[in-house]
Amino acid sequence: MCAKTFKGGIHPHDHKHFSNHKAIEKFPAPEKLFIPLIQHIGRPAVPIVKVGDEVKKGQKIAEADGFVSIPIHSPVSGKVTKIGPYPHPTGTIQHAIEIENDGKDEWISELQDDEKYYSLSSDKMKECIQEAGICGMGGAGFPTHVKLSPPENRPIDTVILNGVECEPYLTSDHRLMLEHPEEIIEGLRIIMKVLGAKRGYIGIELNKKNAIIIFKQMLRDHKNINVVPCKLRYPQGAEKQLIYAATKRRVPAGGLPMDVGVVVQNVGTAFAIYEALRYHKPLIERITTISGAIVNEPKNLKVPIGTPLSQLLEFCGGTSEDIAKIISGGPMMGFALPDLEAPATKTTSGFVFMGEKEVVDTTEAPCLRCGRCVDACPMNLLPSFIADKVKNGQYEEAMKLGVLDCIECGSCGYVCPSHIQLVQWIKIGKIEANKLKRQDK
Amino acid sequence: MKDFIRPTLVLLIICLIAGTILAFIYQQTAPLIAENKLKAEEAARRLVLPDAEFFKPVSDSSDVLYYEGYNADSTLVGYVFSCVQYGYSSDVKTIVGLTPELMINAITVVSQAETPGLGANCTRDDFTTQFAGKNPYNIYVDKDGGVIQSLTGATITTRAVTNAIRDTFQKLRDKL
Amino acid sequence: MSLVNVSSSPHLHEQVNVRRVMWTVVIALLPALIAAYLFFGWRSIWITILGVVAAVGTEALVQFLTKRPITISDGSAVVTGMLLAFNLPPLTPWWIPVVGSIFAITIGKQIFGGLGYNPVNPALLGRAFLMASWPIQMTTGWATKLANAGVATVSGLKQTLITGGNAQLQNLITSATPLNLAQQIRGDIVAGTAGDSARTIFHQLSSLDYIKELFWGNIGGCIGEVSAAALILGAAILVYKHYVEWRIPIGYIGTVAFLSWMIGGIDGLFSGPVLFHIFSGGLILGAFFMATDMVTSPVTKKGRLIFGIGCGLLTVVIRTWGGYPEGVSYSILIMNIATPLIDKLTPQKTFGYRKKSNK
Amino acid sequence: MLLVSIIVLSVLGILFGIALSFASKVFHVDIDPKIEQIEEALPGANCGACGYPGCAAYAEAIVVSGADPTLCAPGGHDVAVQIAKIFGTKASKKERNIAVIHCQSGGINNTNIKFENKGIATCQASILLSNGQNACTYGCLGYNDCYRVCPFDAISIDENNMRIIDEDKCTGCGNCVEACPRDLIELVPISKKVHIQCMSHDKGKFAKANCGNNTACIGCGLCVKKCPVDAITLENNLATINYEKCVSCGLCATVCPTKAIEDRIKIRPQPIIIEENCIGCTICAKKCPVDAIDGKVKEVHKIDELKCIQCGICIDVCPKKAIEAKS
Amino acid sequence: MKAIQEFTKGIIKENPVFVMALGLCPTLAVSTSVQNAIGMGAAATFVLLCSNIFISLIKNLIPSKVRIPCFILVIASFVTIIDMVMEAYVPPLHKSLGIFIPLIVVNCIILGRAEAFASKNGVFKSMLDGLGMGLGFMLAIMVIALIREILGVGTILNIRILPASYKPMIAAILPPGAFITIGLLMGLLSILQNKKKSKA
Amino acid sequence: MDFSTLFIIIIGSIFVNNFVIHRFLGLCPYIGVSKKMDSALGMGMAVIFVMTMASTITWLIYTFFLNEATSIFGLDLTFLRTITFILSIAVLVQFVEMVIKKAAPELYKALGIYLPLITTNCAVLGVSLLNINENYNFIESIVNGAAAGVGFTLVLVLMAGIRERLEYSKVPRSMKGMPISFIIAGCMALAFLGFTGMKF
Repeated sequence: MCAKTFKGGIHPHDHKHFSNHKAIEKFPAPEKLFIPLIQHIGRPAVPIVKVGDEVKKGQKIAEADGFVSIPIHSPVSGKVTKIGPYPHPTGTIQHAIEIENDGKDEWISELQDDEKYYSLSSDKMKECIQEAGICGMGGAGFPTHVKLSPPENRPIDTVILNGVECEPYLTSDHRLMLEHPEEIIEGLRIIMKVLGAKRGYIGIELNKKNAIIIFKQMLRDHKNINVVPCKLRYPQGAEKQLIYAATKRRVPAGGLPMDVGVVVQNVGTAFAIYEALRYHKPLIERITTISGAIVNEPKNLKVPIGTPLSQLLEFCGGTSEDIAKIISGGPMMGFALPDLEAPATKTTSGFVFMGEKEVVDTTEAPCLRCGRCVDACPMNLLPSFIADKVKNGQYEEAMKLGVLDCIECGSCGYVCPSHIQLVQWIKIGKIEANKLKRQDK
Repeated sequence: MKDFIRPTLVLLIICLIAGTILAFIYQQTAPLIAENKLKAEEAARRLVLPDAEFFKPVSDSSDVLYYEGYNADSTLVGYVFSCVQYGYSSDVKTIVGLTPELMINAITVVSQAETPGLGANCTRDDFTTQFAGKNPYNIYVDKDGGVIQSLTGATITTRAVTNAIRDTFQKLRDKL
Repeated sequence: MSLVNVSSSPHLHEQVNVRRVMWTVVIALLPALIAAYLFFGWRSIWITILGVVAAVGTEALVQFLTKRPITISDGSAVVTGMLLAFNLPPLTPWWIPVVGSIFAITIGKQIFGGLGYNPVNPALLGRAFLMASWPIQMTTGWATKLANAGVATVSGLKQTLITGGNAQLQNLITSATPLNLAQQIRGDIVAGTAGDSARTIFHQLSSLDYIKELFWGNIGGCIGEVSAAALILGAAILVYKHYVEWRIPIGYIGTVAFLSWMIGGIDGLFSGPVLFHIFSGGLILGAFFMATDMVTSPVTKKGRLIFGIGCGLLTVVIRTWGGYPEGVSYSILIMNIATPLIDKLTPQKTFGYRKKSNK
Repeated sequence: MLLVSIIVLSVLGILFGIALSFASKVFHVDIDPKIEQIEEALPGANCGACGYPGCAAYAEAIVVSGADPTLCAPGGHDVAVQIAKIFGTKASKKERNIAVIHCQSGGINNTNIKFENKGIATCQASILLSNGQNACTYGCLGYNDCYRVCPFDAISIDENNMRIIDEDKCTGCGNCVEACPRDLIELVPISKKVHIQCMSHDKGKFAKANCGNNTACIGCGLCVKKCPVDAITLENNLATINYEKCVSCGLCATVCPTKAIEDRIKIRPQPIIIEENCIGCTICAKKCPVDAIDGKVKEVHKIDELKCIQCGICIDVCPKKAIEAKS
Repeated sequence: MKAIQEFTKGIIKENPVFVMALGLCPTLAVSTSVQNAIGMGAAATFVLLCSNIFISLIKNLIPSKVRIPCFILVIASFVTIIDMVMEAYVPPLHKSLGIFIPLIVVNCIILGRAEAFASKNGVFKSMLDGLGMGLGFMLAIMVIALIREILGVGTILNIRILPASYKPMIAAILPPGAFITIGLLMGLLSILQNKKKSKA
Repeated sequence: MDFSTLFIIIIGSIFVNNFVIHRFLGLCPYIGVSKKMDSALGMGMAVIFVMTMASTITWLIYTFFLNEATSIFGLDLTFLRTITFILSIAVLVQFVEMVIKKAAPELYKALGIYLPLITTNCAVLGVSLLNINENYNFIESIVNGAAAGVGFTLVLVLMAGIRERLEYSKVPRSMKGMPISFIIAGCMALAFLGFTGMKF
């Protein structure tokens, strides 16, 4: 198999054996759900229900606020009990709608089966996707309909489905690809139709050989869609790196994939798009991996959005020892959470639990200037220099060194022998650099 | 116009005063300085040829300058010549005294800027005395198979001194 | 539930830290030390221990006096002490490594704020200081296992000397390191003051027999530079562990090889003894253990290559025209000083960077 | 000899004199007269000790980019004073501001925490991680960003890990105000001595529970009622002092149930009226916030020491300096 | 300020070398031996004294445009005088100080004092200032020379004080030794000052 | 023209006998203007320019006015060399500064602001005097002046690089600033010792 890849990057242990053989289980809707109003990039959705309102499953409970925003639907039927601040899986506090499940599981309107979905016009498709509240499900959560509406001067010829899942521990995309390959391919075809793209790729890392084989078989009839086996290297799943591996095109610094005629979507998104078009089902649940060495029964769960983490962990049999770290998302880019209150959202691909032994000592030693971070950086930046500038408040210098081009993949922090928290420094630098940018304008 | 005159005038006056004073002091010190120079050279010559009372410079067309040393009775007691060669990091200038038999009487290194503690040790007596009594025509450093013990760690300086003496002497020998 | 830890991503980390890197370097240096013991005897180990103890002691003392956390266990002082001792003649007086280590740690490192801030490699600075202060002690005291053999252990070379009957050259050989010998002979040949036997000897330097001896280390030289084989073994550990990246050593050795071949010979251009230059005079030690010192070498990829090439260039220049037979430590020192400049002049192109043309 | 040397030098002198005065005329460039003045004041040795390339460059840097005027090593203090004079002492009579930290909880060591912060130990960085490790999302994070940015060593950290601002050293530059990501630091006129030491907008119960010192403002409003000059308002569960109105009487501090108000005046001297000086203008009586002064017009007034809160307003307002503080 | 303070300030409090970092070139270049240091110190003090006096005398006559050239002229004259005098009367010293005697002209201390002090103050004060600064310079250069000569040669004023078995640290009299010595001395001085401050 | 002589002069002045760290000339700007790489470079360029100009002018003055053998007066006026050299350098610098300021303000911003600092840079006077001492001819003098300037620039820029890097390091408080700069200079001097004894 001739695997593709990019320059730089690292080789962390993938820890996927905990859950990559576990079939997706359906998680029963809990008694109370906390649905954050912001689960995507862009403006938060605006609630259209009041405390005390009865809602049905699939009912729209919050409206998109503008173009770069998506609506939110209720994953259960029940009663709105509160709208207020609540912990968010990004480690912050965000407004959320609290819904008490009445256990009836009543849809607002029963699901249809629209077999002629592919013959819809692309505008109609887009509208449908927008109404279903779909955003990128890989992690960042960019509203999908926005991605599917490139400006006219940016023709898209290629769509890449991201099934790389390079983050250690996470297996949700992997399971999805194994269990729903047809749906994913259909999703990809819809995306390609919407964008008018000629070519499609599905990028899958070599540690998911069974998925690669399945897709190769399924794609025999689709000449314009190819599987791109990718070398095991982190961050293979980062947009720009995946585009380079699949097409050898380089997304310009500060630019978007559409600048080189490419759109990248997560496989989960493709699946959600398919469901939205065929069954008119809004995005109210997703596949989430609960994993970690200390989790008694690591699982891949189909989780209603808004389910608190504590319930998910309970479902997985709790932990065998005290939790030392809770990570929402993968361990390379995910957020450490202070407690188990946060709910799963549309972008939560997994939760990882670590015990005392696995937690990395983060005491910083002085920088040795060894350059390992430079070698590892997939964006070819100088992380240690940027961190040094940020440390000393020289944000303009940091900008000159390209702090805003950082994709925060964490490769530099992973290899640093001095355990310098390069990513956190860079995050600070980004915030300050953006402030400066705004001032200049 | 006034802007031009005043600065110029002030500058001029100061220059005038300075010129006068300097020239005056120069006239006072110049002979002394010249005398010092002569004295220093004389002293160096005397050091390598102590028997001599006075020296007579001998120069010919081949532009090699050497001195003949005479004692009080005006008998020739030896010759003095100076030689120079680039050592490790500077020109090393040596003054050599010869007996009338054309053997080395004594040498002294008068100017050098070699590494302190290494090449600069060539001015020390324990180095220079070993030249006494040697035949300048074929002196070599021990590393080159000769008899001159080289300064520890400073073969290059030793070579500079030795080879300078040899080379210059070889040029001079026919005239003596 | 007890309080959980929260930190920024990434939450995984490679099994690497400063301590591990430094102690690996120490381990990688051990083969060379063993080789030194085999060729020079106990004295070389004794000198090394003195250097290490003095370096570690000084580091602890300075950190204690300046009320900073004492970090001797990270192994960096051990590395400094070892590298310094490795650059000394085996029979040097006992106080040389001690004074050198004290200087290296205080002036070379702690005064700049300790590990990570020193602009030049402390061990090399210590050596340059010793070289300037006690040149005699630093340039004498070579030892070989075969007493008084020096370079002459090579049978062919010995034969040349006997048949050549050149006593002065024999003298020279027994007291010098191979490079010293090469430089002096070459100087004489270029100046035209040496006889044919000198030429023969110079040619012998590139003979396979002699290179073999050089490679295994049966020659006179500093403690650590003696055995190229042992050094390469140690370097292999570092390369395997990814603690050393190829650009500096390869750039360095490659440049030395090319330039010494080009101008290091006596029969005109492109006649120099390449292997002789590579395996002698601590080039391997310098290229893999000292030039690659992380703190004092450039961070950018292009910069590292330039750094290596610069070291090589200076080494050959000093070996060919300079006052010292061996240019490795000075060339690395000089390039250390240029490191910030190199870093500044070789910015990296961000992935996907394009000139603002298509807008 | 004498003559020639004089001539040589004189010729040079004339030549250069003309050249220079000519050049200064022809190549004259207008510059800020202040720069010229400062350049004049500087020693002109162009030694570079200030870090600028020469005196002219330094002078320009002082005027244009506000460089520190005390950098001249050869000129020393005298020159610094001169430069200050050139700038004209803008010594306005406005009162000096100092920084006040509105939190009593010293951060990591004595506040309740939610989790162990293993990230970068600065305040700026810690709020990126789940909004900081304190249970109180308004309180001091305790990583001393303010301490590090203070250019005058005016902030110190005491044994309880509290940051203390040295009123003498603080110049009110505002660096710490900017550095604090929780906006806990405010510049306050130095005469104001009573401060609310809490910024929590949480409801009383939570505020108190989250606060490591149990000294959070619980929004009870007692201080608002007590304040004689209506300087305190209660907004969103938090009492705030309007420093323009505040007279630093310290009454609020006495009633605060959680000791969230700090009164920095430890001993308030009892004011007494010097009877010979009192002209009975009644100003003091009108101004007294607690009506502790009695007296008719043009008669000597009296202070009721039982009522008096020793706020000192009367001392300040008396036009005849007839009221003094008794220690 | 009292007259005595004008004199003493240059020696410690405003020491031209350690505190103001002026006149570094000759300080480092000739401090290889105490003898040289004394010679250079004396020469510089002489020039400083004379130029300070002279400039404070003529300060009102000089137009600002040619101020620097005039001062330099005055200083250069005195430097040339001391140069010739030294060559005439102490030739060995003159030889070992070499190029650094004419270079006194560009010693920042002298021009600096002329500009900063003599051109603004009276004759007497300027004289004291010049003398103080000169002595401060001499003191500094001597301290450095003392350290370098003892370590680098083992002697003081060519008198051996360390035992002959002492192997002189030659680096001390080479350029690196000069830089490191003055660096460490400055550091030491600032430690002392910090201590003094924290006590006060 | 003997190119190898010129080559040796160039290498000698840049590396082997570097003006700053071997001859101790121009230390004040070396320590003072080495905080930032940009200003170091500007300063260096200005020094190269002035040194070359000064070498030219002083050589002419010396040859045609002062040296007995070649002078138009036929008199030995060498004792005037210090005063004439420094005067012409000072005036030259001031003149050039004024011209650039008027004629090319952009250039002035980049380069000219460093000019006044150069008057008292002893490296400039030093190179003029050394040219005379070494008996360089006209071309050699100019080349030597330029090379010395390049050598100065080189170490200045290298120094600035290291100092920029060290700006936020954990250098002990008492060593910060000047003292550590001297230590760095010492390290550079030790490294540059590698060039000593270079022969071609």
